Amino acid sequence: MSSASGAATAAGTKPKLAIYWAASCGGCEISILGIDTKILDVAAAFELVMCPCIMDGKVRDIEQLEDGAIAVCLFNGSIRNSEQEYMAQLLRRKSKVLVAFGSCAHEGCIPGLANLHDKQAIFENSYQETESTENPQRVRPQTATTVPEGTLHLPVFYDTVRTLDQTVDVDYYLPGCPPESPKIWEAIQAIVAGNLPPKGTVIGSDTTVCDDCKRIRNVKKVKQFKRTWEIIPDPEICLLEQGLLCCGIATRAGCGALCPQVNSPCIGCYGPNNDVHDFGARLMSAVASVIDADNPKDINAIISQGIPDPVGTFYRFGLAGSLLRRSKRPAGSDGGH
Amino acid sequence: MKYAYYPGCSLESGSAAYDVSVRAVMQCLGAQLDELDDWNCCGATEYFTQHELVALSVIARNLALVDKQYDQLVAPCAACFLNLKKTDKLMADDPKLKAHVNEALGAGGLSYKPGTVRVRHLLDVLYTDIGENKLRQMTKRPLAGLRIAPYYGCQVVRPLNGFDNTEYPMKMDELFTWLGAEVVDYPVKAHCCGGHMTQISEPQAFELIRRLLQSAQDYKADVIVCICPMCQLNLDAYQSRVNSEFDKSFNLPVLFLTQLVGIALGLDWKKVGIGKEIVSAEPVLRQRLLSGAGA
Amino acid sequence: MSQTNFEPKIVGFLCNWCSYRAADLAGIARITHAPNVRIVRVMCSGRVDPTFVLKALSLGADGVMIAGCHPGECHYVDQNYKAMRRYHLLKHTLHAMGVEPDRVRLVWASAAEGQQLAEAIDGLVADVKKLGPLGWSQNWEENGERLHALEEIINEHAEAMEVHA
Amino acid sequence: MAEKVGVYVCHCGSNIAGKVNVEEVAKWAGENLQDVAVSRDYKFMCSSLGQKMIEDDIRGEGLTRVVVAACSPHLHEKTFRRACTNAGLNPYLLDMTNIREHCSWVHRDMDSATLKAKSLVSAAVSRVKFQEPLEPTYVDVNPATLVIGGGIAGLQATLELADAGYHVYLVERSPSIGGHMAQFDKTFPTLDCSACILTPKMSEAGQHENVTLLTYSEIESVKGSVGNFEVKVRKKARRVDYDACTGCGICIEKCPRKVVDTEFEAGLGFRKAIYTPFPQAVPRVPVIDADSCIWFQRQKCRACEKLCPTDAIKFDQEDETLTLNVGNIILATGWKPFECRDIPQYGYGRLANVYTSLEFERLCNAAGPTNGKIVLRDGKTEPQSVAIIHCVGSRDVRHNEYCSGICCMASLKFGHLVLEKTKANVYSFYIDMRTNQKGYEEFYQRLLEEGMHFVRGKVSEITDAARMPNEQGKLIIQCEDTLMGRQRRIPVDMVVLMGALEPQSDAKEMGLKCGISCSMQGFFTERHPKLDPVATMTDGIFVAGACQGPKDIPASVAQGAAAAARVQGMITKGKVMVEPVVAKINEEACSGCRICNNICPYNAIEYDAERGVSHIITALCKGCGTCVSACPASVISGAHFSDQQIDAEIEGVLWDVIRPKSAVVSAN
Repeated sequence: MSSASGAATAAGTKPKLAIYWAASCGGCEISILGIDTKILDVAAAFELVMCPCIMDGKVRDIEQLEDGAIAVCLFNGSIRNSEQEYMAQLLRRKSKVLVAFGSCAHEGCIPGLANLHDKQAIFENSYQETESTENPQRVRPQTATTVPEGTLHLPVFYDTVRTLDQTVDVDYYLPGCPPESPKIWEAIQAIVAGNLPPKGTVIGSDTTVCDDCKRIRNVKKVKQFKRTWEIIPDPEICLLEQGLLCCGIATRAGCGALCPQVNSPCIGCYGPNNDVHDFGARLMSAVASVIDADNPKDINAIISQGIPDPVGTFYRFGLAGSLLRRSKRPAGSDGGH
Repeated sequence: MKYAYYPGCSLESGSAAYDVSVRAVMQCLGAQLDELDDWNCCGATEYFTQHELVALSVIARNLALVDKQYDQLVAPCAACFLNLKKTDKLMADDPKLKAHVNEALGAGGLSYKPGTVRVRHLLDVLYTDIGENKLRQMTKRPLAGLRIAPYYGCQVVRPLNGFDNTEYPMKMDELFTWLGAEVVDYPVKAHCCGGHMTQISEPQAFELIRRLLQSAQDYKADVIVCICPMCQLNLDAYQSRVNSEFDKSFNLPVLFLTQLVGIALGLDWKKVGIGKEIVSAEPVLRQRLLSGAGA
Repeated sequence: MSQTNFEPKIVGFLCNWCSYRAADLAGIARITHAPNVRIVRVMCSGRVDPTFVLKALSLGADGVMIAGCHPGECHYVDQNYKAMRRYHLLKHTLHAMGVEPDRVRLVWASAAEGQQLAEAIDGLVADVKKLGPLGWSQNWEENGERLHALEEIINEHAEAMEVHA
Repeated sequence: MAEKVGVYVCHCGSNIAGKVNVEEVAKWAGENLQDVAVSRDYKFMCSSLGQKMIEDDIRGEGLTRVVVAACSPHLHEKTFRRACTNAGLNPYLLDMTNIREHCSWVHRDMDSATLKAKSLVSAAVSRVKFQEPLEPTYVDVNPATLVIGGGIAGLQATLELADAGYHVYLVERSPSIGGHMAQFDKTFPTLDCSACILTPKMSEAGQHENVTLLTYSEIESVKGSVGNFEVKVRKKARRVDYDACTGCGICIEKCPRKVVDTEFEAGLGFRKAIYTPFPQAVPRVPVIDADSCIWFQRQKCRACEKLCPTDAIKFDQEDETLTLNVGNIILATGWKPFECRDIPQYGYGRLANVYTSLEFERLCNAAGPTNGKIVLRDGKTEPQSVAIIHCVGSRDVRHNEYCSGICCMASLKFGHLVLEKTKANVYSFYIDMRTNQKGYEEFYQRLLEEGMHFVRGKVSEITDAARMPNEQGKLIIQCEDTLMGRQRRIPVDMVVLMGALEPQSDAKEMGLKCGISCSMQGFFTERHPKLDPVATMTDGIFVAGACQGPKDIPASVAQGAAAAARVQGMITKGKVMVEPVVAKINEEACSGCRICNNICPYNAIEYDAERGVSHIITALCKGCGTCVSACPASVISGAHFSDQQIDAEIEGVLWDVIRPKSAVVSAN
């Protein structure tokens, strides 16, 4: 552990930048490219030491760096297997600043929805039950295979997807699925200028999507929740008031209210606002408060009819990062110990 | 509108007029009644005094027989209605009883989950499902001028009937005003007709029957209307005995609800079973409803 | 932990005006009840954020009770209706997450209903006892394969790491 | 900046120490809980020595937070807050946890009670560190008072306050004050003439220099809070100039339109289209009922206008809205009679000679439609027998479960009046005879001696279906006489149904306007049923009379006076403290989603459309915290019950099951 080169050190050795992906879709990398020609500024400011998406980098090269040698690591993707966990630990050690980049690293995102199942169920589905699968021998991925040359390893697949900060210590968070390019550029600029907020900060706005949404808002009372295909919403009026479960009320601003702009309710990809511990719980609390019914029967009718998939609705992006993190595993399932 | 139909034993025999008129009226109103296949007797009141579990199982068998495509079972007889409804409720309230009854049903390969079938009395269906608008629209021959004494009896007004005031029912009264009749709001409309007392103690039974006939006559009713075969039987068949016992000269025809509804809908009198009653209704119906022209 | 001596840990969120006073009354009247519910006072059941419930469960509580004034008798006019709506939505979600419905319960108790509150506490404790411990954080644990696999990778890469670590 | 927490565990003699190992709890807290600087146990923390111990430690040890584990905070929170204040510590930096009512008194086993006590102390220590110093605010009390409802309870309250020198606005929705009492003939058990004792009070209120009478007026809205309410009152158009009218009554005399008076005369008598409800009405200014006035119906007539000597008739008068500023409000909105038609087997509305109790009051009243003669509906026949049926709609699970309280005594009064005025036999059909106030039981004895018949049993039916010759043409009461153990049929000529006293049909609405709640039955809920019977949970709003529950005249008067006394106390004090436990919106971060806008029953949350943010009017906020937990962006904070404080409390209360964060992040 030593004083490696920081963002603003001597000329000649440019600070090192790493971009890594764990369980993710690659959208975050695309969004980085979305900063357009400014990518040249990034190239001028940093030496890119790792980015599996666009360049051939070797883990060994990273391992051989001194601890803290990387100035900034933008880590996207959640942690779903042992290799990803190893890379998270490695990059943590080698980086001065580790940024949970994008929704997957930040709060689990879509991969995190797998936490409604466990490894066995996922394997059963992926390697057996899907229509296109033919697997009469019931072959499953093995973590170790012996070949004449020795033993080959595959990463161990976990029961539970974890966020980056459930795995290693994280310095900053950049929300969004993916983070919007202008926000990425702002963050990079802040890093280059050494103008960093306190550790643990989610870099972004501290209001919610409603702040950017131009729709007319009124007092809310919801008698019926509607699915998006059921109505053509009025383009002028708050979508929630029209019965669409728009997550914009609870979702951190930063996207510019892209979805509501095109008549589609916010699905919450920017995650919770500051001080919210559990995005889904907060959203549930807010939405339930304005249900227009006063007895359990009517309330339940409104809920069960309008919100058939509550986890997918309230925890679409945040299940792994939520307080409960996952669904209850069946008794006797292979956990712990 | 589609219902499973439970006629009950009486409607197959003494009260055939009720059965034919129910079917004719419902068809005319566009409601489909499909008779329950292989139904059995509801046990009336007798089974319950013998063995409650057996009685409930016998009744529950009918509920178990209702095909999945029906969620409602209609009974025109007040006693059948009460028994079916009561069984459903008792099974829902008492899991042990439910298990016992289902054990019994199991012997015949059946089972019943309480709450799956909604038991309805025919009056409720006419009043609520068909409703005022439709009945008024469909009325071809208003019952204007006919003074009707609706008689509810004691079975349909039990607390769980779910559609009418249990102390002083009014739904049939209202229904007949829609059809243009003059309804007699007489005080004994939910008093007992004597039921099976005619077989046990005639003096008691006849006194009960007398009170009903007397009150209806005091209020100048032309005709009494029933929704229960037992009531109709007692008031109609024993009327002459009551007359001789009490030195009276009651001459009050006693018809079923659907017979008069049928007439108002313009159905053929024969088709709704007019003429099957003992105290003939024809004279007063002719006098009040027709000016000479035959039906 | 064996079922027989399992003593559930339950967090109870009680409103200041009715249910907390009902618990006070149960005390004054010496109505004994199970010691498993640990009470957190809030001003109104409407203050109970579903987050509190999830937090308690995730930290290791085996059950949660939310108690408020009877509907129509809320000290704050009708805020307990909001608690009711939130509770039902939360239950809907908890069901989807596999949490047994008997672990989280909404109870109404007026300030005069010490007996009823004590019974509700005993009822909830008995039901949670039947269900056994929840031990939520154990849900997150991976089996031994995980540590083994990490060791394998580290061993494999040890050579490289030693050079510069 | 670690806090220094002092923990004080009370023995409460043996009340706590008998079931909780108090020493162990204190020792454990001192050794195991973070930031605990002092942890002590003491026999009686609430004693002056106990308080002194805390004060000394605050000064000597420099405590920054205090936790007292003792009885319910509802009992002694104020005591310990005062101790903190004395020692210079902000009182809101104290947390009290209840290890007596919630622990030692209700658990059998010492070990489990001790464990629970530890959890509660752990929670308090964990929470108290996040508590913030708060300052209560004080507001001036406007000395004017609003009384809603001009029945006897409201009148009493009005006069007490006005006589004490304070201004009162008395709002009544009907054209005259007086309420139900004005309809009665006699009052039980003394048989005073109702009008004789009521009308002096009415005219006093009408003429009092400190009273502003607003009859024929309705409350539109109530805003503000204790000390400073702003009330909007709609004065319905009387169509008579209040100031010009002398009350001469020519207009009433000459009005050609006569209608059935369903209000004051309970449908037994008539009134004109322009009318005062009764001759002694206060004010004597009549009103024109547009629904029956010939001019409003057919654009003809205007006789009253032509004949009025002072040109007081104003056909074009319209409703007027007034704004009143008052410091306190007394609700005395009274009751409404049960709808006897809802029990059809009793025949009301169908059998002519079945009466309601209010109808019968009018029948007995010398100023009533029969000049006080008790006669049947035909207007001439005196009944030979009268049945009085108790508990009609009361003590009946199908209607109202409660006892209406006054009907037994009113029945006895009716019995006496019938026996006095006619030769009829009187039967009372009762479930239980309830005569438990001063002079009531004696009145019952008197009626027994006067020969009233009492039948104990619930009437099943009232019918005109005769069975026996002696029943012909009579109303037959069918009931079970539970003392004789048999069914009885008693033929009578007249039946009086003692209908239940029910809350006004708009009581809930009125409650909402004033921010107070109603019981399940719909009566206003008092702050405490025994110890605070006229205050409500909303400061500055008081209740009196039958709007709080069925009541007779003496009890209504007592409550009216009590409410007035409470209001005088507020006025004399001059200032009221406002608890600083309120919610606050961080307007910088508010996105104006408006979820919180209709959550507050006190309308304390306003939306500023221009800035696109919501904000809280602190004076209106009661601190329930519902908006705090509803805010999806977590930008509303609740003082003294913040997310942080409650989170910490949850963590503290689960101290023995929480696994360290490291254990669940990377171990295993």
